[in-house]
Order: sequence, then structure tokens, then C-alpha cells
Amino acid sequence: MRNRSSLSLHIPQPKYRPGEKAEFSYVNVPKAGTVERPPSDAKAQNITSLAYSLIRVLDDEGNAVGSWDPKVNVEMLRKGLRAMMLTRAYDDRMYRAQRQGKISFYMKSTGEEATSAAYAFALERDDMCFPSYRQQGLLIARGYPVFEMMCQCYSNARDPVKGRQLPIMYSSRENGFFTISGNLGTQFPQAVGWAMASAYKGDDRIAAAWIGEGTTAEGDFHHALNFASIYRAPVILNVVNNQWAISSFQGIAGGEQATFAARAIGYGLPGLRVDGNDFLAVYAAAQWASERARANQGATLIELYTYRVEGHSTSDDPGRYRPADEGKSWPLGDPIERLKRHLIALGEWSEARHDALNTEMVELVRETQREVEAIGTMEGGARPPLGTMFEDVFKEVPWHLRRQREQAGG
Amino acid sequence: MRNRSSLSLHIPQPKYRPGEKAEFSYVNVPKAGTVERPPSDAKAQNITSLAYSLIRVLDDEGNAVGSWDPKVNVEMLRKGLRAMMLTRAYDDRMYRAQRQGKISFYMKSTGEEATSAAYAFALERDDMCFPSYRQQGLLIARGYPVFEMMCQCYSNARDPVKGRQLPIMYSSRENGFFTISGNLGTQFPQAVGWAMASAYKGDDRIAAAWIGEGTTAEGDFHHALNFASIYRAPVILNVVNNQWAISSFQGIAGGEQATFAARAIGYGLPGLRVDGNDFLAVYAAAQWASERARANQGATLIELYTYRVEGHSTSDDPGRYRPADEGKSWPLGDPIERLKRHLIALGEWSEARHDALNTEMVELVRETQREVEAIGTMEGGARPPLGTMFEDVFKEVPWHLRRQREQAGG
Amino acid sequence: MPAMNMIQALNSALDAMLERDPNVLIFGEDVGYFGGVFRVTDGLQKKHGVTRCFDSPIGEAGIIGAAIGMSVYGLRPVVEIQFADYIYPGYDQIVSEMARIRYRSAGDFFVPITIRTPYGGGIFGGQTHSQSPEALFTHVAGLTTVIPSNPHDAKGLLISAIESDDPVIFLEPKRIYNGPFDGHHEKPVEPWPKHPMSEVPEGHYTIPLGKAAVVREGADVTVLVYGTMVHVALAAAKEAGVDAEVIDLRTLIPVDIGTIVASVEKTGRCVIAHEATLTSGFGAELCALVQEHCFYHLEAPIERVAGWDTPYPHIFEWDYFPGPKRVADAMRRAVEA
Amino acid sequence: MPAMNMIQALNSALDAMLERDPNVLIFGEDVGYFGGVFRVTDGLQKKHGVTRCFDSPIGEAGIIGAAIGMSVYGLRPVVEIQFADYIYPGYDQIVSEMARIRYRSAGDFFVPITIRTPYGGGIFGGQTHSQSPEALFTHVAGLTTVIPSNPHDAKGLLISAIESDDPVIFLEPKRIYNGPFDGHHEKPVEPWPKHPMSEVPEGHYTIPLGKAAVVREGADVTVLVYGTMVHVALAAAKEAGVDAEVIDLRTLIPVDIGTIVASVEKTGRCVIAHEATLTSGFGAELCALVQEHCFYHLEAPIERVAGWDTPYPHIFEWDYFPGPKRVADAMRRAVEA
Ligand SMILES: Cc1ncc(C[n+]2csc(CCOP(=O)(O)OP(=O)(O)O)c2C)c(N)n1
Ligand SMILES: Cc1ncc(C[n+]2csc(CCOP(=O)(O)OP(=O)(O)O)c2C)c(N)n1
Ligand SMILES: [Mg+2]
Ligand SMILES: [Mg+2]
Repeated sequence: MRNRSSLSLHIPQPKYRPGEKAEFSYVNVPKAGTVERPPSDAKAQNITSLAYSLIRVLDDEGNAVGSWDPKVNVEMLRKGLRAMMLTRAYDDRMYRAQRQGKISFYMKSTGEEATSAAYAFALERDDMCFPSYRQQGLLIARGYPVFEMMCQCYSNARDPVKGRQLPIMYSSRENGFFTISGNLGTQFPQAVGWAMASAYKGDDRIAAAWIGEGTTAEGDFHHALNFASIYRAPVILNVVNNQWAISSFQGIAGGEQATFAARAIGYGLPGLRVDGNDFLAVYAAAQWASERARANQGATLIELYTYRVEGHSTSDDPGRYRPADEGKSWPLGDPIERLKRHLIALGEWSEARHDALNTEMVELVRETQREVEAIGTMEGGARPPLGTMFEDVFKEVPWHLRRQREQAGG
Repeated sequence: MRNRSSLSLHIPQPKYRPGEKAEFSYVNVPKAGTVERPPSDAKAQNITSLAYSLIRVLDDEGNAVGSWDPKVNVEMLRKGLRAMMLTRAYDDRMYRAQRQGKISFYMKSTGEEATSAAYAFALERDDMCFPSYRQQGLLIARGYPVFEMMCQCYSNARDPVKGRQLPIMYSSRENGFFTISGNLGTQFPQAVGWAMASAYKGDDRIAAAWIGEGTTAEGDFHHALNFASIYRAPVILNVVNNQWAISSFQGIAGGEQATFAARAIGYGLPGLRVDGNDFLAVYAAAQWASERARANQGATLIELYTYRVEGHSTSDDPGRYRPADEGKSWPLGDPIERLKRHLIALGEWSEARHDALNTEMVELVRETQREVEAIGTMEGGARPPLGTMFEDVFKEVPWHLRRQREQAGG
Repeated sequence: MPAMNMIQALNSALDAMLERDPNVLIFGEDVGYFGGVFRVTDGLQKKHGVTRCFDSPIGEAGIIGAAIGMSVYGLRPVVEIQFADYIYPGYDQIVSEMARIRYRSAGDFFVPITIRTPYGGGIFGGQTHSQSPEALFTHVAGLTTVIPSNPHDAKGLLISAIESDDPVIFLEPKRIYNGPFDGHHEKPVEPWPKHPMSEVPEGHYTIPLGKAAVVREGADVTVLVYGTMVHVALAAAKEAGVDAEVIDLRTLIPVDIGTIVASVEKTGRCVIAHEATLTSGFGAELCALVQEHCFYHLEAPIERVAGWDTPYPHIFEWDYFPGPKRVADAMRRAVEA
Repeated sequence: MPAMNMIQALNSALDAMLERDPNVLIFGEDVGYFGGVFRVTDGLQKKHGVTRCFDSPIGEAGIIGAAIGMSVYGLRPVVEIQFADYIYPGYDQIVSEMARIRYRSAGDFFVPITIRTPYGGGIFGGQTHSQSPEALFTHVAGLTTVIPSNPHDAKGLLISAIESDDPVIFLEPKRIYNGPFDGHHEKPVEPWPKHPMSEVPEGHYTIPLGKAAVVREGADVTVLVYGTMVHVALAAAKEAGVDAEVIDLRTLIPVDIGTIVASVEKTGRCVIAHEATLTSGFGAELCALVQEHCFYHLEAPIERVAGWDTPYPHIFEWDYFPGPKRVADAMRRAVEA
């Protein structure tokens, strides 16, 4: 005799869809400074609560509070602010260039600038970064010229990757920025391998990697955490939880049942959940994880809690799947505004200086764009020579590619 | 200025290697009955400690103790014992058949019989199992004839899979036993998909799947947990932690840093860690998870803690990488011995009846082997017709396979 | 009969099957509420309910693995892989599982799954939004591989794929979603409604798997193509002034050998064109089949025109794409040899 | 010069490279303390230390992903995939990453990785221990694919692979690990030491990638083979009484077109044999190349002998394996046509 009720399939749904009024009261935002900073050599199993809370340093008034306050110098803060502002100006300009048909594609990082830029200051110059496609802020903060970035987007004769990649797929060994892949998640185990190599050689360099929360569903996320845990790799594994993966909200990646930081627990790794719009909190978490990694205590998983303010890419229209003003009610504010307020609170900044810097950044980008367009755009001007298309498949061009190059007239 | 110490690569090592004396004092074995059984609808986040303890019911004297005691009837216990004993007799016989060159390959489940057999009793007949290659105990306990199993191993004319698969790669839709794959871990997300289908249809059937602890490193482990969590699939995901993956100890799969049951936590799923050599504990855990799944509360991850007493397969020589007597000091005993002791303690069994049953099982297997060998072995006798080799690639044999069948003379 | 573009035709096929068979369900990245990045599943969740068409995590192996389990239960999952370039994480579940479950279980289990995925270049998608991986499926025993070239076929073939009791890889040439494309990227796109094959019946109909279509009869050279390249070949034939017989394979495996052989025996010449990388592309197999079956009829070397053996380079898209000029040149070489 | 079997020769290559270059390291499933399920890494951990040769978790994508990161650091990882049948979980890392990192970064990054993996049938391994997936790599731009047929070449090619600045897929024909195998499974195996190619120099030497070896000169028909099939072809030539020119390709991509063309121009006939599934196998590409380069020299259809288009069936191993009889028949057909 059997008396069982029928099952039903659960399909996670976001709280709000277009036409509805979004609000984030269900997001638990602890007061800044309330989460305690453990020593960076704490046992992972003793600090699992960090995976469920939210590390925040900057309070609503712009003060840095609590034990996670990294107490950095003002010069660094100003540099960080500049990097984020340049990133935003660059994003805006390139977005418009795409809309004007000058480049084929673009992806903005608006609202998420801190999740990348802060790392440029927490890491050493020779540490290696394995970014996703939304870490332009990191490259900018590391000092890579906007000129080079733009040439990449324009696929022109000065494009460092010779027109081979979609816009935004930067690569710069010199700046410790691994060639971006279109395939999600692959860089995560690669970063772990790089970190293992550093340990293998007895060096002191560490690696960091970034993926989106949607990408945590890929098998490579698991491989990265597993290899990092097993071989105690000196690596910082970042999950940028910007709430959306194209049109899918974070519940479709598993965010309904647990935090993404909590994934660390099953591997015996520390998992930190961090206010991703708080430059100082991001910096402090990165610094904690880097200290830990350099002390040969292995990897840390960091969930950077933030919000994707714009569409996924220029091919996307977020108005089709989420309320247009959802971003407005995002409770963690804007990273640039928050850092600005902090600097002002410190008496080290002003609205006027801010405006001036902003104008400078916009000008810099505009000026650079002029230079870049003078070289070549998608529509004309100087491209890499056609024959280069057949190079770098292998170190030496083999017979069949030489033959094809001839056939192509290159 | 930089003052950092050099990193080093950590390579996990088992405690003992050949020539050393193994002992398992480092394995924490709580007394039977000490772990509390929560209600099966408990919130996953409230029962995370179950992922770090060890659910045990049978104590050293053979008594069933504590709140996990499933209080099953004696008939079921005797059936369970018989299934495990038949499995062992079958394993022994097939192992020898391989050594005699009668079959090409074999894999024993010695010492792990409870991790499979108990499920046949905890699940309903129409629940679906997605086994690895070491769940022959499940098939036997579900009543699949040893004759069919043996014909599969012999790839003879009566082989249900027509000689196409390595020995032990059984398949029986009728017995809710999914076709075994040689590729590790693939069945884990498949089981989740099957369970999702049951929920989609509004049925009440659930799925169960098994992999080894080594296999948890595959990406499919992650996909299974993730999909199961997101869609709340009614599935029981079992990890048989038998300490070894061919020559690699469980630390190479991540067992040094956390338990395998703890992997559940990051997905918001309950993770149970269970004495895999305790038939009643396995049954009780399976039953808890099945109750939960049927109540539409989703999936459970169960780590079945056990020991692989024999070599990985007939191709393996465990003496090359672990102390020969390591299994002897395994602290959780033997599942058959423990269930026997329990039945005797209950006054429902005796050494004599045990011996008689054992003889019966050995005879049954021997007799069946005679029948099977009369049909055909690897070396001769009746095989499936050659032409069948070209069938079942597609539902209908297409032109190119008809042509190849002709060329092959089939 | 309504005129549809490829997207509408595919959507209509899915709609018809959701309507007809409660065991049909759809899932994949962004296919639910949003309706897919190419809008092929637009409106289906709204019409048929959230469990019939829903979003999945970004885990292609998980998607295909789950689909396998569902199909074992008795469902007919139709899953979308957002771009063919992203199918590789699921390749193990395809090759080691989906393709061989019927075989390894001797028919005890079978898995009627359709994997839909947009493929091919021509949209400035760069190296990871332009790939044509069909040869990685045609080499795998047990997979049926289908590529439509127009709305009418797309709908009929997709319904056949869903109804097939074998797993089908259904590759959608994304360049022609909105209109036929003959390779003249400098010219404006002509939308589908002007094309006769955009007349798509409502409701259920099928185009049989395993049957090619002769889309242009001709006497001088046989041209074997599929997907976008059908349109390129037709344009090339015109431009080369060659009386080509253009065969749209539609199903790659099992390939319609009868139609191919009959044509090459007639023309004695053969050009094969595809966008995929030349080496070990499906063109190699076609070439091998033609020379094996028609050796004594061949009057000229078989010509292959294909993507170069490099990743698809963003800015050199049109130098990479085997456009009408290259195909026309090959036709001329074939007839003049 | 010591006589070695393939396993010893491969082990010797690894040993030499570990010795010579501190950036070389080895990892993979069971390769550490145990020395690999086929014993190719036997003793290397003991001799060179646990960080130079160690066990990995069972996660092929993780193995290859980590190797990519290591190689970016400057190491030269040599990873073992336990069976070629288990490489698919790592296929995405191979195709989407390893193969194209040099290209997509315009040489900014490159990944000198060697993936070693045993392939092929003949050991009663059933469908998941017998596969020959080489065509799934030859289609991917950026991969060098190497298959040795004897101990001497195995060592020299493996060293070249490790020293190559490009990623190499190094497929080891497991059936001939212990002795050359001509397909006569009923006869006892002749161990390597009786074979001239088992004389393997100690220490470092290389066999160049991209160069085939003519292992038997002949006038009547060109036979293109690699791995185990080299020995089958030699036996078949003898049994068919055909004066075959047998070419051991050794490197599949880039293939040694010069040697192939020179031979076919001489013989006018060609037989191609491999164990992999026929359709879209590497034989198709060879066939296409030969007909393209040598059309006017061909006097008979090119013959392909290959595994059937089914999974490798356990009990029909020898009906599946393209043994000397089938290859000899093809040679006869080629010379008699
Ligand atoms: C393997 C793979 N699957 C699918 C895609 C298509 N795709 C590109 S971005 C994206 C969403 C990623 O979301 P998330 O990881 O949250 O990153 P975000 O865009 O929010 O920064 C998808 C599905 C891809 N690029 N690669
Ligand atoms: C994808 C894949 N990789 C590697 C193998 C080879 N292999 C077969 S069994 C095994 C060990 C599995 O260990 P575990 O999961 O612990 O299961 P156990 O054998 O202990 O039951 C390995 C590496 C395989 N079958 N499939
Ligand atoms: Mg996101
Ligand atoms: Mg195990």
C-alpha cells in the first residue's frame, strides 16, 4: 500500500520582472564594521560564518569602520578612485562606439569597478590575474594604457592581439593579465595551475582569478576549488556575484539555497562574502587572502556581492527580463560614489576635485579614441596584415597554413 | 621592499605505504547511536554537523542503538544478509573466473556490500538507480538473477547486452538499474535529470546514484549537486568513500581538508556521513533521504564511509601502493559479519544457519556458473550473432552500417 | 501559409511539439523567461508554463547529463546550448553517454534528446561565437547530425529530430536566422519572407532525417553543402556561370549517399564547401565517400572549400568565411580540370 | 644500446626530461607513487621527488586546466590521461583553451603542454578502454598530434613533444606497449626486444615532429598508417604478397605531405588504415589530401580500412579491429583495380 503525494519541479524565479517595482529588502545588509576580521592564518573550519555574512568597511557616512578597515594611505585611495573613474569613462565611450557601429561588441562593468580595481593594489605587480570579461578595471588600475585596450576593441593595426579576438578580450603578459577567453570558467583551474607552479618553483608569487556567479555552475569552478584545496595552491578565487547571468538571476546558479562563498566550505577552504561595491572591503578581503596564500596556507574563495547595473553586453536588453529601475534600489550603492564620499569624509577630496578628475578621465578617453580611430576602425583604416591570420596557430607556420595563406592571398 | 618566504607545493600522502604497519587511529569513530536523527524535513543549514560525524547504528556487540535505528523487521534483515552473502560469493567466483582466463575483467565489492544492498530495501521497486561499477550488491538485492549477471560477464549468447560491454557493466531497466558506464561520474547528473522528470510529471518516484570518493573530483559531481539543489530534485546522491581510487588515497580527491559529505553544505543540501559497513545505518540514512525526497524537499548527499578490501579491479595490484594488511585494521569491521552478529544478538540467527546459507550461496553461484559456461565463455561456445554488432547504434540500422555489416560478413 | 524566418520557424516547431506531447520540455541557458539569446524560445514559457521551458545553470555537461536522465524517464528534452562553441564542456556526456546508451545497453535504454545549438560565423562573433563543430559529431557513432538551411526545412527537421528515438545534434546556422545569406556581406540582408522556403505550414509536419534536397539541378558539377553554405553555393554557381547541381545535405549523418552518388555519376565533378576548419572537417568524409563510390566517374579532383585551419579571426571574418568567390573559383577549377 | 619496450622507452624519455629540465613535471591519475596503470611513470616519483611526478584527482578538465596555468608560468607539464576514452571531460580545456591560447593572445602567451594518453583496442577493454579519438584532435587548429609505433620513435617523439613550445597530443598505442602486434591475436605476442626499433639510446635524443617514416619501400601501393596499424600493415603486405610502400605517419598534424605525395605519385594507389571509427576518421582527411594532391596519378580508388561505425564491442574485438586480413584485402583491391 502506497500513500505518497506527488512531486513537483521547482523552477527558481527572481522576485521581480519587468513592470514590477523592485526592492531589495530581502537582501540582508549588515552594518559596516560588524563582521570580525580573523587572523589570516585562521583554520577554514573556524571561520565558516564569513561565508554567510557580508564584510563591509565603508559605512553610509563614508567612514571606514571595523576590524576589516585596511587603513591604507590616501594616495592609494585616490589612485583607486581614478582607476574606477577611468574605467567608467572608458566603458561609456566604448559602449557608445559600439552603438555607432565602430566596434562590433562591448561589455560594461558599471557598478562593479571595485571588484576588479581594488585587486591591483592588494596584489603585487608580478602576481598573475586570470580575469573574466568584466575585469577591465583591473587592467586599467594596473596601468595598462587605454590606448592599447581601445586598439584591441577596434581590431586595428595596433591591436595587441592582431584583430583576432572580439572587443574586450584583452591580453597582457606584461601586466599580469591572462588572455581573456570567451568560454566561461576555464580560467579558474588555470589560475590554480599557475599558482601551483609558483609553489612548485619555491617562488612567492600568487594568482587571482575572477568569474561571475553564473559561471560557478561550470565544472571548472569545481576543479579549481578542488585542485586548490588538495595542493594548497596560493590563489585567490573570486566570484563576482552581480545578481545576473545574462537574463538568469543568481537563483538559477544555486544562489537560492546557499551563498556562493559557502561553496568553499566543502573543500575545507575559507569563503569570504564581501560588499563588492565597497572598495575598502574588497581591498581588505583581497589582502587577507593574499597574506594567507603567501604564508603557504593556500586558497581563499571570495564572493564579491554586487549588482550588474547595465545590460550583460551590447547584445543584451535587460529591460526584457528585469525591472528597468532595479539597479536604482540596489542597497550597496555605487563603488565610485562610496569611495568619493570616504575621501571627502577624510578631508582628502572634494566635489570640485571629483568633477575635475571626471572631466579629465572623459577627456583622456575621448582623446585616445581620436588617436585610435585615426589608426583604424572596423570600417576602415589600418588593420593587421592579412597574412598574420595564419600566424600563431603554431609557433612556426606549418606547410598547410603556408599553403592556405597563399590561397587567401595573404 | 619585499620580504616574503618561498612557497611550496603540497602533495597529499597517505599515512602508510607498502612495508609499513597500517593503523587507523586517526579515523574518528564515534560510538554507535551517538548521532541524533533529525526529522527528515529539517533545514539543511541546521544539520550541517551530520556531514562531519558518522551515523552508526550497530554497536560492537551487534545491538542496534540510537535514534537512527530504523527498527526494521527481521525478515528484511535476513534478506539483506542473504543479498550481501550472495554478492560476496558471486564476486569471489567471478574473480576466480577472470584469473582462469574465462572472463576478461572483474571488479569486486568486498567489504562494501552494505553500501549497495541496503538501498534495495530502503527504496521502492520503481525508484531508479544510477550505479557505478561496484553496485552489484544492489542488483542482486533487487532480485536480478545471478545467471543474467554472469552471462553479461561472459559476453555469451545470453548476455543481455549482447557482448558489447566489459564484464560487470550490467543494465536492467526492469530492475531500475541504469546501464553502467565506464566513464566515471556521468551517471550523477543523469540521476538528477531522471528525478527532475519524475517531479515534472508529478509522479512519486525518486532516483538514487552512486559514485566513488575519487569520482567526486569530476565536474559531473558538481553539476549533479547544483542541478539537484536548484530544481529541488528528488534524488539521493551517494559517495562511496572506500578510501582508495585505484592507487590514490582519498586525500587526492580532497578528503584531507573536509569530508565528502561536507560538499553538500555549499549547495544548501543536507550531507550525511554514514558508517558504510553498518547495514542498518546505511538503510536508515537512505530511508531518511528518501522520506525527504518524497516530501518534495529535494536531494541529500550521503557519504558512505567504508574500505575497499580488495584491489580496484583484476587489473590492479594494491600491494604496490598500500600495506597488504591495511584492510585488516579497518575500524568499521565487515558488513556481513556485523549484520550476522546483530541477527544473532536478536536471537534470529546462528553460526550454523550462517554457514549453511553461505554454502547455499556458494553452491548457487557455482551451479549458475556451470549453466553459463555451458552456453559460452570468452574462449568458445555461443556468442551473440556477429551481425548484432551493428545494431542499436541507431534504432534502425542506417545504410552505412548495413554496408559495414555486409563487409564484416555479419 | 505564413512567411517565417528561421527563428520563427524553429519557435513554431517547438511550440507545436510542446502542444502535442506533454513529454516534450525545453531547457537551457536563458531560454525561459527571456526566450533565448536568439529568441528561438520566445514566448514558450509564457504559453506552456515554467516547467515546460526553463532556464538552466551555465553548465553544459549538467544540461546534457540531466537531459539524458529525463529521457530515460520517458521525456523528450530539447535543450539549447547557447553557442556551438560552448558545447565542449558537455562533450563527454554527448560522446560517452548520449551517443552510446542504446548500444551499450542493447536497447534496454534509449535517449531521445535533441540538442539545438546555433553555429557558424558571419556575425562578427570572433573565435568563440562562430565555430562549426559538426565534424566532432559526425565522427561519433550513434549521433544523428542535422543542419537546416531554410525556415521550412528547419521546422520540419526539428520536429523529426524531437520525434526521433535517437539523440540528434541539431545545428542552426545563426547567420541565416533572419535571412538567407549568400556571402555578400557588403550587400544588405534580404529577409526570409522573399524566399520561397520561408513559407512554413502551421502545426505539425516533418521533413525526414537522412534525406538531402537537390536545391538546384545542374549538369556540370555536384556541389555538396549544408546550412549557410547552401546559399553561398547558389550564388557562386550563378557568378561562376557554372551549371552546378547543388545538394543541401540537411542531415550529415546518416548522409544521403544515394542522392550524392547519383549526382556525381552524372556530373563527374564535385565541390564540397563548409565553414568549418578544413582539416578533418566533414568535407573530408564527403570527399572520401565520393571518391570511394564514384571514382571511375570522376573527371577532376574533388575540390574542398572551407574555413582555414585557424580559429575564426574577428577582423578577418570575411577573409576566413568561404564566400562565393572562393566557391565559384573551385567550381571553375572543377569544371575546367 | 639497451632493448626497451614502449613503456620503458616512454619512461626513459620522461626520466631524461625530468633530469634535464627542472621545469618539466608530470601529473595525472595514479602516475605518482604507483607509476601509472600502464607503468609508464614507474619509479619517476621515487627518483625525482613527489613534486615532479604526482597523483591528481580524477578530473581531466582540472588536470588540463591546471597544466595550462603551469605552462603559462613557464613549466612544461606532461600530463597523463589514463585512457584516451577519458579525455572528453577535458575536451573543452583542450579545444577552447590549450589549442588557441597562442593564437588568441597573438603569441603573448603560449602553453607547452604534452598530453600523453594510451589509445586503441586489442586488449579486450570494451568500449571505454579501446577508443582512438585522434580525429577529434586533428580537426582542431593549434594541436600537434603524435602517435609513435615503436620504442625508438616513442622516446624520440616524446622528447620532441615535451620540448615543443606548442601543445602536443601524444597518443600511445597501448596494444603495442609490450610488443609489436600485427593483428594476429591468436598468435603469442613477440616481445619488443626482438624488433630492431627496440634499440633505444640512453639519454636525450629527438625524432622530429612532422616527419613520417617509410617503414617498407614498395612499388605497388602506398599504405598510410600509424600506431599499431603500422605492424598490421606490414603483416598484411606480406600476406597479400603485395609490394606495398608502408608509411608510418608518426605525426598526424602537421602531416608529412611530402612523403605521402612522393609515394602515391610513384605507386598510383593508396590504402589508409586506422582503428578509429571510419566515418570522419583521420583516414577521411588523408583520403581527401591524397586525391587532392595526386588525383592524376591515382589508378584506383583510395581504400579506407577502419574500425566500424559502432562503439568498440567487447566480445567482437577481433571482428572490429581492422586486422591483417581486411588490410590485405584492401591492398589487393587497390592493386587489382
Ligand atoms: C561555456 C560557456 N557557456 C555559455 C556562454 C555564454 N555566456 C556568456 S556570458 C554568460 C553569462 C555569465 O554570467 P556570469 O557568470 O554571472 O557573469 P556576468 O556576465 O554576470 O559578469 C553566458 C551564459 C559562454 N560564454 N561560455
Ligand atoms: C572519466 C574517467 N576517468 C578515469 C577513469 C579510470 N578509472 C576507473 S576507476 C578509477 C578510480 C575510481 O575511484 P573511486 O571513484 O574512488 O571508485 P572506487 O573504484 O573506489 O569504487 C579510475 C581513475 C574512468 N573510468 N573514467
Ligand atoms: Mg553575473
Ligand atoms: Mg574509492
